[in-house]
Amino acid sequence: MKHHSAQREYWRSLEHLANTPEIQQSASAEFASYEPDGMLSMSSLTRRRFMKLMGASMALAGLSLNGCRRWPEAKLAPYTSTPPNRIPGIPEQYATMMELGGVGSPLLVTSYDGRPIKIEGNPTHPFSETVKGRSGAADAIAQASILEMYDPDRSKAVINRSGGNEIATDWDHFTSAMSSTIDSLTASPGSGLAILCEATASLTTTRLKAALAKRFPTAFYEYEALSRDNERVGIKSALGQPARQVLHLDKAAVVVLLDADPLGAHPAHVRYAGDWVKHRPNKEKETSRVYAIESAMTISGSVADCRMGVRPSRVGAILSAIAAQVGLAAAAASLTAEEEAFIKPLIADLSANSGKSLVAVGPHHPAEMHAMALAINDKIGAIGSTLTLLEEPNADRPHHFDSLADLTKKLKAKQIDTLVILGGNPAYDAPTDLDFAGALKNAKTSIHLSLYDNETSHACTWHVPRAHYLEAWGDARAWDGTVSICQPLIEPLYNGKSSDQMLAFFAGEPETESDAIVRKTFADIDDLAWRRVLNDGLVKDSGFKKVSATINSSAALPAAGGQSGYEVRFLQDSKLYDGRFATSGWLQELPDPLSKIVWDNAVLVSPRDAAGLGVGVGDMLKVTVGGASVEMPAFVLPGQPVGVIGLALGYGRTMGEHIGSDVGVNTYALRTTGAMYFTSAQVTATGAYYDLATTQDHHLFDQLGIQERQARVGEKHKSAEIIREATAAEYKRDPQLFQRNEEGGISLQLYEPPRRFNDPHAWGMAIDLSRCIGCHACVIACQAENNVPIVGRDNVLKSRQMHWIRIDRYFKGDAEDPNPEVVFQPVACQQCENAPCEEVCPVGATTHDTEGLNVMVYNRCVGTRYCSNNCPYKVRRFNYLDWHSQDPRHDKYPKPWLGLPDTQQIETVPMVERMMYNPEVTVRMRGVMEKCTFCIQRIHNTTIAKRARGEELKDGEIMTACQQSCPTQAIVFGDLNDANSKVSKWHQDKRAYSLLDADLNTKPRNRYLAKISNPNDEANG
Amino acid sequence: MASVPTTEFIRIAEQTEGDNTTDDPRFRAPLVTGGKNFAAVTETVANIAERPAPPQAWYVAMGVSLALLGLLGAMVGYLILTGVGVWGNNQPVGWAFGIVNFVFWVGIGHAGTLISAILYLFRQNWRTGINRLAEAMTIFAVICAALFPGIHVGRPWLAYWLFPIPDQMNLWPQFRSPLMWDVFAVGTYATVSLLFWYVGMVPDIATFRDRSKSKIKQVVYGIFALGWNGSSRHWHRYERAYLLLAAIATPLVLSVHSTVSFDMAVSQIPGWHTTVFPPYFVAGAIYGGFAMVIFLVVPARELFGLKDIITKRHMDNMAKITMATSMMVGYSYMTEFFIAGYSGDRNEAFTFHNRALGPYCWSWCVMFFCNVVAPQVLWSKKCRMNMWIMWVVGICGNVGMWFERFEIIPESLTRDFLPSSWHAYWPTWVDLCTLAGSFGLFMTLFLLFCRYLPTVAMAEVKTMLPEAHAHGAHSADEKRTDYRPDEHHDPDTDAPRFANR
Amino acid sequence: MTTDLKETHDPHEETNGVESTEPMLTGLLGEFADVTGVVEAARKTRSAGYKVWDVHSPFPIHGIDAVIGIRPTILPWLVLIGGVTGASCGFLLQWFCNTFDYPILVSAKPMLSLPADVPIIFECAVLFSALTAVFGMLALNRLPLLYNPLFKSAHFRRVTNDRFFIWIDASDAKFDEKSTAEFLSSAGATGVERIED
Amino acid sequence: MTQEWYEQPFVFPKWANFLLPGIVLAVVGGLFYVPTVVGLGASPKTTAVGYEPVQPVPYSHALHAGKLGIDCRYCHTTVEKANFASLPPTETCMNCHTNIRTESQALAPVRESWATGKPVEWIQVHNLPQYVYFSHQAHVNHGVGCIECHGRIDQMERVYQVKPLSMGWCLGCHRDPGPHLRPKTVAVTDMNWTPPADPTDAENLAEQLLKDYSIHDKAYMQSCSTCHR
Repeated sequence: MKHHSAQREYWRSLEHLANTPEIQQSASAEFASYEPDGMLSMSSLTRRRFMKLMGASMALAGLSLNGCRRWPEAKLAPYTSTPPNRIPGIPEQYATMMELGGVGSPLLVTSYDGRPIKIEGNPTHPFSETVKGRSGAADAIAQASILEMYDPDRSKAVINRSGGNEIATDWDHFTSAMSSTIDSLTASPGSGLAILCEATASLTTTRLKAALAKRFPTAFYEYEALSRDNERVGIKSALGQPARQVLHLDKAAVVVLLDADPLGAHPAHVRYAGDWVKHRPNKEKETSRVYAIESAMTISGSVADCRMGVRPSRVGAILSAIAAQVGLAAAAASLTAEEEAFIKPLIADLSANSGKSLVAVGPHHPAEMHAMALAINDKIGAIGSTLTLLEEPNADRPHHFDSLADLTKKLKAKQIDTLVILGGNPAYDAPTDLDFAGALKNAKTSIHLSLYDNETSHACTWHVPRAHYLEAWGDARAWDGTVSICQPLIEPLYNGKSSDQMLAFFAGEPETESDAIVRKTFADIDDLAWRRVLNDGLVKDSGFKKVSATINSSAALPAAGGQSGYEVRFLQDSKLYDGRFATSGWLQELPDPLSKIVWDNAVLVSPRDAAGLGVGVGDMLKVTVGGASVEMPAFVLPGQPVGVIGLALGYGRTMGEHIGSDVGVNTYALRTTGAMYFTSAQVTATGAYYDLATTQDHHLFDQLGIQERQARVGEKHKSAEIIREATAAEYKRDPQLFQRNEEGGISLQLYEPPRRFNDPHAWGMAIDLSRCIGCHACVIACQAENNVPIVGRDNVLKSRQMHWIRIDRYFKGDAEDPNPEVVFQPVACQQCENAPCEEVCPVGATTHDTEGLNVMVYNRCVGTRYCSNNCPYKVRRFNYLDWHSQDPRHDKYPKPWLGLPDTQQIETVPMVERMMYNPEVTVRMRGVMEKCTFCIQRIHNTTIAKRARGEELKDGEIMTACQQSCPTQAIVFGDLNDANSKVSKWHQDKRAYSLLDADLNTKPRNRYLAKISNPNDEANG
Repeated sequence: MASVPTTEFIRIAEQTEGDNTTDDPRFRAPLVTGGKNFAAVTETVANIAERPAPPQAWYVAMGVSLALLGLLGAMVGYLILTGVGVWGNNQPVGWAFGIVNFVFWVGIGHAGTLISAILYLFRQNWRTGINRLAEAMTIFAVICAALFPGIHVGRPWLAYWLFPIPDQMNLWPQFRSPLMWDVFAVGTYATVSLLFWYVGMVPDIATFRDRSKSKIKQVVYGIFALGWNGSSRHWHRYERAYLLLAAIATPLVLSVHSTVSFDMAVSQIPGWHTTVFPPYFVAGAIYGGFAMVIFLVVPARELFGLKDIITKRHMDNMAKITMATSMMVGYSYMTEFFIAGYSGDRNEAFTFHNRALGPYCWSWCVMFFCNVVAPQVLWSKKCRMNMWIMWVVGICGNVGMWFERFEIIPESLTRDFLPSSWHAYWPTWVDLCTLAGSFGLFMTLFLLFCRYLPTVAMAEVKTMLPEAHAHGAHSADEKRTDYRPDEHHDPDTDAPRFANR
Repeated sequence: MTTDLKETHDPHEETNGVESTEPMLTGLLGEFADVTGVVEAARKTRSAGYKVWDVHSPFPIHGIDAVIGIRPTILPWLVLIGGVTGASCGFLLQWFCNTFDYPILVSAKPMLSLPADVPIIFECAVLFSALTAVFGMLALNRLPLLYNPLFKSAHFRRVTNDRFFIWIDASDAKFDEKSTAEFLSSAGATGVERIED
Repeated sequence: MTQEWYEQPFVFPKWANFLLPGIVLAVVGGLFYVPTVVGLGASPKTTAVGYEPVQPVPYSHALHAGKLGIDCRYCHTTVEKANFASLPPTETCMNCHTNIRTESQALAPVRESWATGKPVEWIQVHNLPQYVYFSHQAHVNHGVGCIECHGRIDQMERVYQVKPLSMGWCLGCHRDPGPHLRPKTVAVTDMNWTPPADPTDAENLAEQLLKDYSIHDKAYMQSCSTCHR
């Protein structure tokens, strides 16, 4: 295909890319006439898409005027010839993979008529499956990447900045411009071509690098702002060869985490969460015990059974103390009384469970510690049982940080005149002392391939739009090395090129299209097998080899750092990762699991330090590290270690486009090669105030309120009105524990509703509080599935966020407790049988159906909001403004819409954004109430199809979006009529309880399973 | 003997310089002072409409009111074109200023019907001085109230779905919802109040008709007077109809605010779900209503020279009712707190604890001071006789009652069952301007009424005059302080009234 | 109206049409200065045996009904009927909408939730009876009646202010312009006026 | 009293007595008349029924479906497996028209589309609001004939809308599906099938079919979620 034709054909899907002639023909047929921006003109969509896309809003027009308006004349454009096995309107799913930080997460993408609309985990892949072959989990970031693909802010043209001024041009001009460069490179091989890429394990990339190196000498560099290379180097030093360790939390009865966050921040955290939960309360296994010693509040720490917050500089000491006590020749560091008290039972548990236990150290700690951790694991017999060592890809590559430092040095020395940067954003996230952006100017030609025209692009002479991973072929490897092919779902929306295409171009490869390039890498796979690979989304048995080598246990640690003053700890952001996802509205508005902050980062300080500094939430703090300093609002986070302040990286982008620019504060400003993860800092209050937007505990938190909240949530590990829980020991002692209410009696109701909603099914849900780790994957899943809009910071401050499912996070324990217990409680509509919302709706816009769903009929809603007032769970969401057409960044004083209200979205939401809407769900307009529907569209589409084929519905065939995305399967949905369905079993479980039902007799169809934790009383003091 | 009571009465009037508030059992206290006769009463009242130009103050007030009315229009336009999001409402607090103002205005609208209906049934003759003003106030307040439910919904252009109109969707309203009860209660109340007001006004419009010199006035008043000619037969049925209306309106006026209170009482939210609401709301409404009447009447009688018809005695009685109802309201507050504590329901108890001591305690204090503390000054007759103090108490009553609704509606919503969803509520500038604007609407209507319609029920007042009944049979009435001629029996034929002979 | 008038006839029955065009005498109007006067005169008129006559006053003179002999009105019965009709309409409406025509499942409540229907039943009862009371009264009074020969009299304009009138209709059997005029003045009328139509 | 009391007063003309009753009558009449007119005017029966846009190609269902008796599903292939009935790709037309009427002027757009690959842009006739999720497969597989919603397509030269497709109309069937069903033995596309003439037979058949197709009960059929999401 020639480029310009590729440009013009914009609307494609898998078969089209197969390049078979009839597809070619059909494709060009259907789309020949389209301009790249044709997506914005209605004619560029077929009638069905067109109607589906704007349908909701369009048609609301119909109803709002009571059907007295004939819809505008609508065109239907059929295929000229239908692609094989394509039924228009029936969604298709393709397996693909998203690579982040050199590790791929396996995905399954749902596509409607060539429009990818939803991302899920690949259920056939061991690193995302939660129910084999049925549902795969993907984390929030991976699921949100669909929004990134459609983002209208993505760069659409090649930009030439050489010569100071910006010239927008295209790939052809770029290639021709480059030819001279390439000639000079071939002419004088020494004249320095350098490639800086993101971490990747892609075989294709490796192949192309080799090819490129063959063509002319090229220096390759790799940089990740959040690198795990400390671990890599440490293991290498202990093992003699670099290796990657795979944890088996499902086999570990005792897990000791030293600043490690396998459930939250690990590349394989989806799999790890799934493993961890296998060892949580259930029939088969004893509940495991997780010890967390950490210098920040992490997801793993918040679900750990015993937790101790310490300064980062203390972790080393504690590690060596553990080493010494398990019998390694390590210098036993002196511990504080608290630390001693915490270690003692820990050691006891370790020795009691040798072979069934595991020690893990966070990636930001020095290599030596990882070496020592490995030695300990060896000692306690973890290796081979709870921990496997695998080969590392590109074994010889240097540490990311060294690599970048080296590159900068060379740039400053003018040894590089052509630098190609594939992705990444070093100008933004490189350590400040390197001044990478400055050094970049020394390169004669610098090319940045990137999704966005960002900070680095502006520092380069060329910017080339990058193809999103859903737009171009590629390959990547999961944490265990299993190879997957990244299948595109659609032709590049904005003429982007993949990094492989860029490399191939410089390597002078014959192939220019990404599919050909990738296929060449796997030339040894025949076409049939290839189809199989594409179908399964992985290449069987392609994982890394196991390594078995003797571990050198004589690791010594550097002296522990300073004990006084504040220590700053740089954190991987739970949503923006290293800042590259700052352009995603969904992620910006996704609450942080623990702080619940949206659209901002903050200085996380412990309550005690906050008292010391005399600040509260929102008071500005000045944090100074070395010469540099930033001013940020404080957030008082219970459980934050005393003396440690947490700073999330990834905010304060200056060129994050409309969504990402000027959100929060850029903390990279404090990050230097000397202190990439933690260092000592000065903190002072400036006296200024900034209103932090959080989705919970915002405003109004007077002493009275706090006391009441704590009273309702209950004491540590004790049941209370809202949260029922017990320790494993208690629960063993008294299994009936949760069948009784607080007063110890069994609550009975006077009024029995006259109707059971169970015909032909009785839909129900159950959520296990012991399983939920608060990762928020379900929130994004719901957002994508149900066309949930974002509202922007200003409106979150007004508490108008629209998420249909929220995760309530409660800290238990008194205010002074340095290690409070954390409880996560996902709350979506409880689908009450005796629903308080329904009886108060004057127009019957929310009613019950015969299967027990509390249905919300958007097109009947006039918006009295009475239902929301009367909902004790406050799960209903109201469209106070037309969120879809609202600017999430500035909407303090919305502009009046002159025209029929229901035309607002049609005329103001870019078509490309509407392409992402799920056609099976009505897009809500201004002024209507909405809420969780148990994904009624999934229920109905499945049941209708089943009935049409006359098949029986099997348990688990229908999954709600939240359930599907949950890595720990904390959410179960199904038919309560079927006594053997999982949900029925959970409803009957002795831990099951209904939220607020005892008080209000709402008879929710959703039940919670009480939380069981397994604390060690000694350790918790 | 005929002349004795008359001279007696005039002497009292002179002695007490128009203070007719004494309750001296020996004498009847006149309800019209200044020795006015029929013609004088007509003159006094008709003068307001007939004088070439109203007082300066009227123009000033009208200017301000029209400005506010314009503001209201702008705010409503902005709201409808943009979305309810321009208000401060949020996730837990679905109802705020919109409904607060609605309940506030409906409450105001209670005094009118109360005075014209309940006091009529109780034979409180002093009502005749003020009932017309109060009824007018009722109508206008209900108009203001009706505005808010309409605009507070998310899609106002569909608000008509709350009426049972057949449509192609075969859908009907859902009558279990208290909002539907509201639609009917408020609708009925508006209609009945309007009829009551108009029917009462017909004879007086006839008076205007017969006195007016300009042709337009004669035609316009003539049409609205319906050709009233004072026939005794007409008067007979007229009084019957009036009595029946009063009998019907009395339960109605009690039901309306009970129904409004159901909006909260029927729901589940702690602080809303309260059985004491209906009586509590009604007491509050009457209190607020009288406060508003005082607030309006004090300047009105000054401006339009109605002092002899809306006399000190009227003010005195109103002050007493205001104080009584304010104490009922105070009692309701206490009851709420007691029940909350006594119920042992954590959520309920916290809500009230939070109300008095939580983040919104300031508004609770304003409410409590204005509704319970301030009216206590009316124990002293000096204060009741001091129109400035009365006026200030009237203002307090309005402010207090507004804050009561604010306390009940948004404040309860800010903190319900799950602490995770607690959130503060703050109004936006649009909220505030809309509230101000609603006063503009109210005052505009009221000022127009004062200028062009009979502000006092002349015919009824005339029946209060001693010469309003045939001589020869006062003996029974001598000791009465207030009396109604219609309690006579026919002097000669001692047959009961309406007997067929 | 018929039940309403046994002994005396309503003079306006004859005058409220527009049939006659050329001026003809419709009756005599006697003006009185005060209540006592008019009541006494009314007594005399009645005992004098006039049947088609009426008293006009700025406000209801109490006892005058008995003096003239007006029988109680049937209005209350009409209002009762109105109220009952309203109540039943209120109930039927709700039953039809939520129980019969489109029974939608609402929070496990019975399709016919009587307690919830009470408020609207009540309000409808009130509304209907109020409307009946007002419009019933107007109908029985034959109002609105914008044209009325009485309005031709300048004196009569004070009937809404401070004067009282006795009207004796020409259709009365005993009516004779001369003697009736004398009778009125002898009864104490400050002035007698002949009203033509 | 002042002089003006003895001026000649204003008196309404006699006809004025009919003024107010007249107005009252007019208002009451209007209360019934206006809504009726508006209601009828706005009803889909008026706005939707009979909608018959001119199509780019004068394709005659009367000819193809009627005379030639081509089954609906030959072109609308997805009705039984998908929620909506797809339009035939140009390919389908060309299957025959590569050798039949290859010169016909009427078919020019089709041939052009086949040549250029540009789809023929048909104009939609039957159109539902987008918050209504009508599923062809749910109906077609349970004995609801095409004719029920589309009328005698096989007699239409140009397709037009026969039924109002309003919510009230949908509910009509959903509340009493029986009479609108046909036995499995009869093709849903059969335009000529009519239920038995004898009412009792028809009733029995309806009963039988409701069982055969296990049609949901009324409560389910008219609950909001059946059509809205």
